[in-house]
Amino acid sequence: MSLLRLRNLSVEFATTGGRFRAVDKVDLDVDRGDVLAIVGESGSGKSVSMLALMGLLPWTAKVTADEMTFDGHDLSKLSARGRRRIVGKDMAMIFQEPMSSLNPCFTVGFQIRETLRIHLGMDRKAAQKRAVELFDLVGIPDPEQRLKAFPHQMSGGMNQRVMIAMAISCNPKLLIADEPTTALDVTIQAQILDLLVKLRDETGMGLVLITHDMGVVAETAQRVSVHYAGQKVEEQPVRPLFRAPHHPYTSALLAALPERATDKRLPTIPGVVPGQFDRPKGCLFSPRCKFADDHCRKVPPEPRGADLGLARCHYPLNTDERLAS
Amino acid sequence: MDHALSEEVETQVEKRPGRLREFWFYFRENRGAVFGFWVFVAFVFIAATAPWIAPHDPTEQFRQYTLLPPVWQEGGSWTFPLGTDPLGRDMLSRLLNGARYSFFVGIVVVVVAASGGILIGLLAGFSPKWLDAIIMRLMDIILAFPSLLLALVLVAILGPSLINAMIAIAIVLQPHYVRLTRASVIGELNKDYVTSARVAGAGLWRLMFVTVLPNCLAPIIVQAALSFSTAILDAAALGFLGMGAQPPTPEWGTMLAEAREFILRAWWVVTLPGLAILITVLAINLMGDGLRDALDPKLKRS
Amino acid sequence: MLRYVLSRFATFVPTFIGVTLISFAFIRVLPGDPIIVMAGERGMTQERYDELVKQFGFDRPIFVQFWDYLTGVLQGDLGNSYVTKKPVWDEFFALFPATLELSICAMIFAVALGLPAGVIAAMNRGKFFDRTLMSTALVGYSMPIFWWALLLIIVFSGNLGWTPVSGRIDLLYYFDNVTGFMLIDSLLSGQDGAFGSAVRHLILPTIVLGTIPLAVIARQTRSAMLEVLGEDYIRTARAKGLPPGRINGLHALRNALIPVITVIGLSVGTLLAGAILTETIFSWPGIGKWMVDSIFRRDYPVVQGGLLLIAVMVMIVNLTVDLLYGLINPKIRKR
Amino acid sequence: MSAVTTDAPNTTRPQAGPVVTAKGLTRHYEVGGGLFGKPKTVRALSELDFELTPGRTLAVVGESGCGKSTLARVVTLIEEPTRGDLSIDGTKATPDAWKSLRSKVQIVFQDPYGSLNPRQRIGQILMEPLLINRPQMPAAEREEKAREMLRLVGLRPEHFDRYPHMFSGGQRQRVAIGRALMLEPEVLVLDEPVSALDVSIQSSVLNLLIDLQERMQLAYLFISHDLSVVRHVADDVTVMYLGRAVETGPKDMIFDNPQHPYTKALLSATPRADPEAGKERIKLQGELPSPLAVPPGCAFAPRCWKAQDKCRAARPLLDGATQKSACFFPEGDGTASPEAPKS
Repeated sequence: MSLLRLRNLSVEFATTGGRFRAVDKVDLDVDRGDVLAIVGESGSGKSVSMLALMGLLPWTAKVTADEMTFDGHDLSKLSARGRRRIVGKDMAMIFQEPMSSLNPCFTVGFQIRETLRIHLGMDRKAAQKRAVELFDLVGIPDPEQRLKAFPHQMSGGMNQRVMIAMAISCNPKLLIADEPTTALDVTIQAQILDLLVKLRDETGMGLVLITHDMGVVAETAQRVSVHYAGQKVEEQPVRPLFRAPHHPYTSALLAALPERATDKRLPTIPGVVPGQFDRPKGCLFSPRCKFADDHCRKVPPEPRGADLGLARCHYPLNTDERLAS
Repeated sequence: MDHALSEEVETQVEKRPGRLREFWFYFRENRGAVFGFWVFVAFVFIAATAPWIAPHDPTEQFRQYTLLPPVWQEGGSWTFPLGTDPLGRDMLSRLLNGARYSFFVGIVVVVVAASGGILIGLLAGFSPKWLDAIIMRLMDIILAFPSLLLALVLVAILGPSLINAMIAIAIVLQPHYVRLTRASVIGELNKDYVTSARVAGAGLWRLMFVTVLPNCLAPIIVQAALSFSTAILDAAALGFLGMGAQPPTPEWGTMLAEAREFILRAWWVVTLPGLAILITVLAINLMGDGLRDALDPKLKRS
Repeated sequence: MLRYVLSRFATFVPTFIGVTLISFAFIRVLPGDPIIVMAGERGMTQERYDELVKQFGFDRPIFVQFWDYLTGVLQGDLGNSYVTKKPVWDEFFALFPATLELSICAMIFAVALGLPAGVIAAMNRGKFFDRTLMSTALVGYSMPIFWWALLLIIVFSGNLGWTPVSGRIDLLYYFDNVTGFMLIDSLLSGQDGAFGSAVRHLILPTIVLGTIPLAVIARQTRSAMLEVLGEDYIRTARAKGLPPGRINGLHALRNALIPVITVIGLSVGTLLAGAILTETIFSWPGIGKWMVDSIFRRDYPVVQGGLLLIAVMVMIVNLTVDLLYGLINPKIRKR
Repeated sequence: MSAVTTDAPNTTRPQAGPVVTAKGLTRHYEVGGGLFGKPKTVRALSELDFELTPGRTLAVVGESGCGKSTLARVVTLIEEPTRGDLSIDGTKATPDAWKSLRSKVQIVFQDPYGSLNPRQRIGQILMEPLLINRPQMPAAEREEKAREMLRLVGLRPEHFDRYPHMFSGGQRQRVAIGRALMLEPEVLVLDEPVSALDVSIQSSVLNLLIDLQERMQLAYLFISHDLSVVRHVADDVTVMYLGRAVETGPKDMIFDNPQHPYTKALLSATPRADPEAGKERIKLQGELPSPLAVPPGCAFAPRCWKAQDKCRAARPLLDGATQKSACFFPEGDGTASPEAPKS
């Protein structure tokens, strides 16, 4: 039984122009020790599904799922209070903008001790001791002094380390990192990614990495779930995915990377991600897909078997290189 | 295909409504704002047509009918639907004509304060640090005086009249426009489209009025609505203190001042002018709130 | 932080000089001859006129006059009232406690009701409570307070007879002026019912004067809270599994207070403007009423001096608020 | 269309003299100060030399605070350099000459949302540079040119009267490129032109840029932090760290054989979209220093695994033939001290 199990998760937003489906029938499983990368471009709903899991969506969002279990708890049946006992403790999340994700009015020490006191009931002294340990663990030099600092007195990289320290403070079973390095410089990004993987190795927590950067995916993840326009279109272990993608979108996305180019002119994907008002009837990728035919445009495809990377496609690619496992 | 170098034409342009339609869409969502809008329209209509729709001349004194109560009260008469004041003048006619003065005050003050304030604010936003500092210090100095007090003193020196009251109120409101304009100019100046215009060679005047100013208008429009109502309130307050429009002008504040001594004897002479001020000001403020919601993208629902 | 304090003080000085210049210029530069005005309807002979011009120093160059005025101000000399012949400075500080007492009560009234109302409205955004509260606040914000005062007098003093119509205390009490604050002095006097009388006199003026600041604070608190509630760090706080009370009451409110403090500071100016109307209506013997009376009496030294001192008071309050702002905003405190 | 090869650009392209030459380009800012406390100097850009040649791309790479954006502002004549010479087309770019040089250098920004005036229609945006610089041109001709540009950057005629907010990020970037080309410049400064775009859109914008360069023989100054994009588009690369060039040279030499430790670290820190590459990463310690407090000696020394006392005392100068690097102990040099820490 997996740590996190999502079946048929959908999220709809009530907007002024009607209902907008940001996440569309997504299934996901994460185990302890897993590193799952969720990749997709803007509008793919990759963050929304995880925010829904954490209960962090605004009131305009409506979340539905056949199953949403975490560590044996059915999250959809849990009360707000019951969910709060899990969120921040067993299931933690860090975000893209470390500078604005910390409260500017409190010291980082206060913010990390607060988590420890609320979830673990530590007293001030124990919390302080643990906070120092945590800062050491995430590689913040001079922890006692840094705990007294305000977020605006530290760099983005340091603040992201603080966010990570806060997220792992209660030894979570699952850590969700939403574009954790997008706002950081390359050399700092490498440090943060190394830290996340190291912590996963040490604590055995599951790690969900939401990103748009295929390089980050290739170097960090074990398993990759590719999202497009709210749907999961493909899921494979990282090596076969890069070697033999089954969904035309994954394939096109990889081909469009400059570093995989064979020619000065890059292959492109025409068109844009469908928005609220121009959602196609059949396969969501069909208007941009070079393999699409009338069947694709009329009938929405269902996910194929695991041997075809669960690809939502009528005509999956690389069928002769089916996943062996 | 001869010209198009790049074949990947993204054909779709988002089907979003135009700016005005979008604005109206958001504005309409705020029911209070729409209500305020229609009340304001009625107010403007009354201001424009008061001499023709009022049953009597606002200054005509019907000596035999002093302090007549409104029609629904004992002793009321349809000749004077809202009663008469201590000098026997028709309340309804005076109230309708009062709208003209309030509207006049609001328009003139907003136009004078806004045009001056926007120009100075633009100048401050674009000028070198020292000039900017001088302008802003100057505005601080004006803001240090409570608005009504400054207006009162100005009027006391210039002599009590509606025109002088308007000048005084406009001077007092001006710094708000300066600050607002300067703040949004400085915000816009950091944006890349301004730099692009510079790289394209745009001169200072073009940058100020063509590139930057149109993008600063949203908060200024909201401020204009709010200062319209402030102007009406301040003018009425000056009138109430005897420093604004002078009797027998049927200005609402002045009417209140004249009626003060009858406060416990004839409720309508006190209540009605005040109610007129309140409703007008409230309608404009409602409209201002709606404008802000519709123009300020930060508060929009995504 | 020290640099912040110093830079705030540094802007105080030119503003002060500017304010002095303006209150000086109002009387001396704008059209209207104060001596003619002083003479009133009776008029005066040319000799008497020249004598007065010399006496007031109006024949000297204008900047010399300003310099004399500025140095006078710094020594607490604002000239004497034409009417009472007493120093303007003394009159101002004799009356100021009455205005201060009223303003403080009005501000407490406004903050005590406005802050919680704004927070609760923000937490119930779009619901019935929010709508009702914000509609009420908008009515309050649109209120012509001179009319509001009259309405309250009609109801509470006229119909119900609960509150007195004017003054600070019933005439039958008499005690020494110790602090100038009627609430404190009446307690110190130990006379039965004196305190109650003082309170009854204060209620209506406080409500009238506090109405607009109350509306402004409630609206500002709500919008500041709403803005803060959309920030990333509130999402972080929720992701930490904190209870909603802690998120709203600690994490959000602490940040929302920063703009609200600014607005409270700005409404001091509004408050003093409102005091002019309130004091006139309730015959409250404070500087607002004193100013209006002096304006009607064309008592120029009083108008000039009062204008200056009131502006300086506003500046001092703004400076205090700026410093307070620096204190509660760590981005300035810890730079 | 894809006849251009990246391997030997020198032989396939006509050799021409440089359009832009910069020598010792320096830009410092004074910040803070005011009434109390003395102002600090931000050394945003120090002593940079480079040339831009028609039909070629010079890429400038580096992390935040390395001076990339300042460089863009200096080259596009928005800011005057504190020291150093910048000449465009043989004319020295002093502020007096700015007006006449304006049309030679244009810029495309990173953020496609902030770089178009939201109150102007696409047509007005495209025509504005002509309106300002060629006021005598008849309106009809202006419009004709703008419409042609619309076609050239891959947009459709009906887009002419639309407002920017109706377009996607990629389309806006096309408009921004079109505006920059309206004056037929010789040099285009591209300040992170594809960083804000999704991968699938990024590739088509890059293609457009490559095509335009080929067709109009433009000189590109391509500023980016994304090494994989740089590797694709650049002919020459300059690596910057805290306002100074630490290494410069032809692209292939820089990528295949980096000399400066920072270049090496930067290359190894850039994630590669190949899970099977199995490469070793150089772990850089510490954070980027603030440009307000650039360390003495070699600015990279505090984070460098090879740094010795000499590095902290004196600043190494750019040195080398075609590939120049500013390091006392360049890579591949026998004198290298301790090995890079691998992770």
